[in-house]
Amino acid sequence: MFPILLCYSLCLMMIIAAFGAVYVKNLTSAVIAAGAISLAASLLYLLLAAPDVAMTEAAIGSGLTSVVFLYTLHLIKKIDEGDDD
Amino acid sequence: MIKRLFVLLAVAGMAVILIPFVSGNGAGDALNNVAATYVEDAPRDLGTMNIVTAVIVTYRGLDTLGEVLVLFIATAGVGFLLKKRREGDPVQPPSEILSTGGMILMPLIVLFGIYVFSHGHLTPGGGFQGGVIIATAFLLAMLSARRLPIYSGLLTWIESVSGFAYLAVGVLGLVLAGGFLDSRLLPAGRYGSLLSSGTIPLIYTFIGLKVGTELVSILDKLRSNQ
Amino acid sequence: MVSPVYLLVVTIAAVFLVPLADRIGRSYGMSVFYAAIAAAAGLGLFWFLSLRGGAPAQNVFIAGFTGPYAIQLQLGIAESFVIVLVNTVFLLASIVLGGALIKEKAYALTLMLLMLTGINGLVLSRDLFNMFVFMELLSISTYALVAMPRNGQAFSAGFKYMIAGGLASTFFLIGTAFVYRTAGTLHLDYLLRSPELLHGGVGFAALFLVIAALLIELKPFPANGWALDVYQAGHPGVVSIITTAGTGAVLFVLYKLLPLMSVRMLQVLGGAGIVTFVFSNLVAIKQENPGRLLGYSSISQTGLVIAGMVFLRLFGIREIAVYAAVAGGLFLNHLFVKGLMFWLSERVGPRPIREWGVLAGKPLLLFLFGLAVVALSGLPPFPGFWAKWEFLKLLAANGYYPVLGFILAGSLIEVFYLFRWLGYAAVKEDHDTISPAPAVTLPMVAAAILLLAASVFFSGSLSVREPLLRLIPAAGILFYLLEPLPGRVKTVLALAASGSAAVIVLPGLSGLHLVFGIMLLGGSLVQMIAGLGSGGRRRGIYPGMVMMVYSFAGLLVTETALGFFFAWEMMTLASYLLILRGSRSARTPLLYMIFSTGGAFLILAGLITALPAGSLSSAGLGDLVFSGGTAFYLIIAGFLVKAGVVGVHLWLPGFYSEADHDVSPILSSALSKAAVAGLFIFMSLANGTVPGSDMFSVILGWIGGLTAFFGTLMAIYQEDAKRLLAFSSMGQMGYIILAASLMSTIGWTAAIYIAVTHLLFKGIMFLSVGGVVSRLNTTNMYEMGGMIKRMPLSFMTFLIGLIALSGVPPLTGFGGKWLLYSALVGKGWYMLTALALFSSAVAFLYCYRIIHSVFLGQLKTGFRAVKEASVWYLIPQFIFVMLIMIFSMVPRLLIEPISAAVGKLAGPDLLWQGNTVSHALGYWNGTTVMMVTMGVFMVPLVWLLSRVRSIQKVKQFNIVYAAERPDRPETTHYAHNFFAHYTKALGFLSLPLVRRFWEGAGEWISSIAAALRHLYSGNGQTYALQVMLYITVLYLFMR
Amino acid sequence: MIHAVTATGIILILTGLWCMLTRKHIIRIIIGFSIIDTGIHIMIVSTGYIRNRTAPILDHAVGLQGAADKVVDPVPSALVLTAIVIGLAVTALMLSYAVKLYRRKRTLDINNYAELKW
Repeated sequence: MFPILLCYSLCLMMIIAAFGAVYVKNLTSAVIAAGAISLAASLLYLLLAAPDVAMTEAAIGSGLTSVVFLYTLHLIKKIDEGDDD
Repeated sequence: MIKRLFVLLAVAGMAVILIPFVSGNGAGDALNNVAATYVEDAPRDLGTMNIVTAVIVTYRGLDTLGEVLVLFIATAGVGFLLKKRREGDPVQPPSEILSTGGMILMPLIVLFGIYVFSHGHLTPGGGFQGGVIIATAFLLAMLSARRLPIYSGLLTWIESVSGFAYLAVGVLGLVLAGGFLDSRLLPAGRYGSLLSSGTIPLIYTFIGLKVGTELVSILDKLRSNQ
Repeated sequence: MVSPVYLLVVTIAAVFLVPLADRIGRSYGMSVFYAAIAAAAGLGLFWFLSLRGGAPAQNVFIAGFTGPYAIQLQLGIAESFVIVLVNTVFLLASIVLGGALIKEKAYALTLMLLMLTGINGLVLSRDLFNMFVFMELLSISTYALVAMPRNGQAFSAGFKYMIAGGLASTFFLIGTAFVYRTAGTLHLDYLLRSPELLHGGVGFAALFLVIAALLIELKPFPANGWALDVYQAGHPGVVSIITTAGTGAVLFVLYKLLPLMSVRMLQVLGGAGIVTFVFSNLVAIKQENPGRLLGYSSISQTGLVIAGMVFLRLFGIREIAVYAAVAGGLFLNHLFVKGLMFWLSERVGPRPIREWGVLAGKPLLLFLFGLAVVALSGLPPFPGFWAKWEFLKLLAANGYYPVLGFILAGSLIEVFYLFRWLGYAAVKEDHDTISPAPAVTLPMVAAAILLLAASVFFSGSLSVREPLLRLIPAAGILFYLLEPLPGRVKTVLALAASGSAAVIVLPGLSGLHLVFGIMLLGGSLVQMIAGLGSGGRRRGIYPGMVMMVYSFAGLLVTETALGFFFAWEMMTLASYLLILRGSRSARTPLLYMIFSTGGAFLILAGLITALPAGSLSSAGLGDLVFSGGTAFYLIIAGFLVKAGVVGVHLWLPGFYSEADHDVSPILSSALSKAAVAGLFIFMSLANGTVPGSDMFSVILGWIGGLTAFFGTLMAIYQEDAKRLLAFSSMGQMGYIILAASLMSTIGWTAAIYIAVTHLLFKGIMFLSVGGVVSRLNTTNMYEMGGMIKRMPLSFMTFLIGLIALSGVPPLTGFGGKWLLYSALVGKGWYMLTALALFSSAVAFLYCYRIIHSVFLGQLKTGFRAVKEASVWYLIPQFIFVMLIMIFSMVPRLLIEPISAAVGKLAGPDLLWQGNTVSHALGYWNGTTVMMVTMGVFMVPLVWLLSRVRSIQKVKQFNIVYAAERPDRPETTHYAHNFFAHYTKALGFLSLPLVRRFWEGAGEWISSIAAALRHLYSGNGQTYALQVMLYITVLYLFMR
Repeated sequence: MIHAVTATGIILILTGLWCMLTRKHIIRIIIGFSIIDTGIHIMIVSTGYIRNRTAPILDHAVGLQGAADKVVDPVPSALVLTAIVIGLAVTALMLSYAVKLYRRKRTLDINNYAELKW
């Protein structure tokens, strides 16, 4: 029973996070929301008996991708400040 | 506004196309022939405990080679698009705690990464996951260090040599064993031990090194493009 | 054989080596790069040759497992064909890119190599998901390389590409996963064992997504905006790879998946291909940017290749050879041509197509460009021609006539914008120079040579009995290579080449073919002598000229439908080259090309419709089946367009008048007879088998009569001497068609008789006027006058030509008219008889005018010193005069062989209608009539000539414009607007209704194109939206 | 349960598409893509799932005997792994493009990048 409940709540969470990523004003928050979807997804993969995918999704989908996004946002801010070549 | 309507129409169209997949899924209660064969044969033929690894490295090895190359494209593409930062740009000094913590944590994380890719045939995880973990360690170091010199020359070397080694193992498989990327080049070994499963740990090590260095250089390029 | 794995290994190894080698030195990195690509191309060639030599196909399983468990690479003949092509063009493109790559970091080189890996992997792989991975390799490396020019346009184009490509990958991935879910395997051959799994429910949706993703990668209209931006903004070298090698790989994947698709899917996919072909060509006519125009053209070609293979599959064809002949030929054509054109655009630099006149001074580049345009338009001898023929034939055989119509319509639009572009390049000379760049020129030359080699390869379908047909393009190329020689030497060589063709061909002909052979070949040969009268290099004349003469020979010699069409198209092309060189504006050649191609397409449609069922090989002309009627009418309509009958004569005045002065006579007198020859060849082939032939002959008669009338009428209003003669030719063609329409032995005899005499007198008149014009450097009649004094010999020959034309006794014209009128009356066509008589009367007006304005009247001050026309102009005229005299005195010499030929053709009575020939030809004694009339004519002539030098006194105030000074001095000349008075009576008939109709049609098409191009808003999101809506619509159609 | 997971994947894909088609900011469009990616991954993993089975790792708990009746399908997992890595590559490249575009025009509104058209 518990895994099923967890599964449903993860699904719900992901959908909410997705809407957040689309509509939240702040871009950084959007990136974090998108990362949260991946994180929830990686938990879901554990439930679906796919630990390899879970690991990869956590490391790449939520971790690295978010970092790359945040770096980019940081870069853009730098360009705005005129620290540009 | 009219555009919104079209967008709605397009998304609805996609929904119409995708919805059959909901009902068409999950009804299966047995593995299909291909999957069942993998599960039954892989331990015997290849000596892997982790069937996913067997599929990735051996049965569908060409996909994985392609995947490594796609990541290589990402490195090359990012490098192609973004220019390097000028030397000697000031970087904001991070806080003391972060830098100390980062320096202590980094080797531990690297070690964990190595563990993950070298045990890919036994436990969940493998070259890609391990590589990412190593990259994370460097990321932490980048964040925490005042300036961590990333030797792009060294990165290129590791990247290229490990990639080349992967390919060489593959070709050796073609020459000496059953086919390109055949992991039975080395004996399957004792089931469940670290040094088993033919060349799978070797390949995963090369992949791990390659993926790790690739990701580090992507991050480095994004970071230092200022 | 080498395992196909090594194809991938070579480039992947280079991917890893290049960064290392590059650290040592730039040149090392470049060397590894080129070595790897060359090795890949070499491997491809090696495989292709050994597989063609009978080596078995190779199947390699990754990791040594078999069956559906491991990924399989397959290397069969089809794979090796695609691999050798794409790798070769990739190698050439990377040579073009060399200069740009050397400035980039090693990343660019690795990206290129990865792109090639993706391409080769896509071709070899038999596993659906593996194809996805290679597709990603291809597309992601392309995304990055699009940014190569590093300007804002390239960046935004690249990003738009990523959005659309990302969508395609998404669909492909979902589809693949669910194919596995449904069928339990990803291996194509195992999927094929139960394709029905993929025809319903989830399986269908999964397969649909895969197909849709592939289609999006192939840029279907209208979901392709991003691609156009990429074509416009990307580096031409990179773009050429995307559109040739990249597209080729994806097309091949689609080919591999064809057997999985249901009939419905195939139908919709084929439709999507056709829509793309037609509409992309349509939008292309509004483009100014070469990259974007080539983009539209590439997309349209891709659409055609898709349609080609999909319809073949739909027709249940399984032989690889047929796919190679149709889709392979179209693709190969596209591959080399687009490569060549994109590289040329790199060479020309960022100029709109209107400014491509920079090529006019560069013979090699212009030749390459011309070659590309011709090949892309599907003209012979290039592979596109053979492929289109095969494809259209199969469409017709399966009853897909609407599709056939759409393809021909699209091709016609394609011909329009390509030849317009060629016109800009060839005619409008622009003195800007472009710097030499051997690194770009060399690959272009290589591509051209490969294209020509492929043409030889594909022309294998021409039967060996007709080696002459192969000589047509060969002769053209030979004379192109001889271009540096002096003009006179080339004339002699051309005479020798054409003469030997005549000597070889004529003895083998008989009957009508012989008559037409003597007319076309002999007529051209005699008139070519005039070429000796002009000095200089005379670039661009002889390739076309010799090709034209050889095509005449080919037309008469060939026994197959394909051979006939081949020669016909080669003739069109050759004559286009001649007018392109001579014309002052780009408009005339373009008009000619459009109408000729339109006519040729009608013929093509007719021929393939008439092909006997089940004939895959080339069918003989005698085997054609005309019992349906439609095919015959289409063919005849095509010849009528080529003859320039009223309504489709728009191209005619410029074409017959604007070429060089020694070329116009050949076009107007000899080439015009090719249409007549075609008309007769097919009318005799269809003799007695066409239903409803009464109606047909009445309609044809009226077309001929009206053409005679309007051609003559329009001739009288011309100010330009050569244009006047051109319209006069149109009128004469009308008589020929009118006579031919009678469908009786006497009618046909009359028609051919008129054709022969027209050849003679129009040759004389054009050469005579050409001689005058070449001395005076003007063609306006009101600027001439009094030439009788300076050029008496030209005058004499002209006068004889004129008398022959006007149809009065004693010269040959009379015989033709006499035969025609008696046949018309005999048939009871009184209205048409009246029309023809009236036209003859009107013809006197222009005859009078031209002789009056050019030769009689006052000699202009500026022209007091001009000399008689060159002797080389006079020699052919005298030969023709002699012939006219002989035929006038002994008409039997001409009439007997003709009526014998016509009689032999169909017995004494033609079967068309059973009209008995009741006219004996005996009671016209040509000799007597000649002698009598000569006497009547010669006396006043001698008197006139003796008086011509005496000065005529004119009263002091005998000038018209006494009080005012006219704006344009020429309006004061008596010869200007000579027949202004007749405008009130007849002018309404010459109102440019026809021109307005065609211009209106053109504007209508152009405005559709202008509206359609606004689909492409430039916004990446809109493009993505279009992609999604397109897929939705596709889904609804396919379901 | 598995239907709900697949449906969630589809909803994520549709949400991502909506995001990609309606948001003007380029970074947001790329976020849309990464949502689509996650949705696809969920869908694919769900195709391999079989109720009450365990991960395809044949340790001592599963054993080799009759393993095929105890584990889920390993192939979708393998496919998703590849897809995830490819997704990262695409995202990184898209973001590099975004940086380049921003450097050109100091804006990331996609409507400002329509200079090529027709």
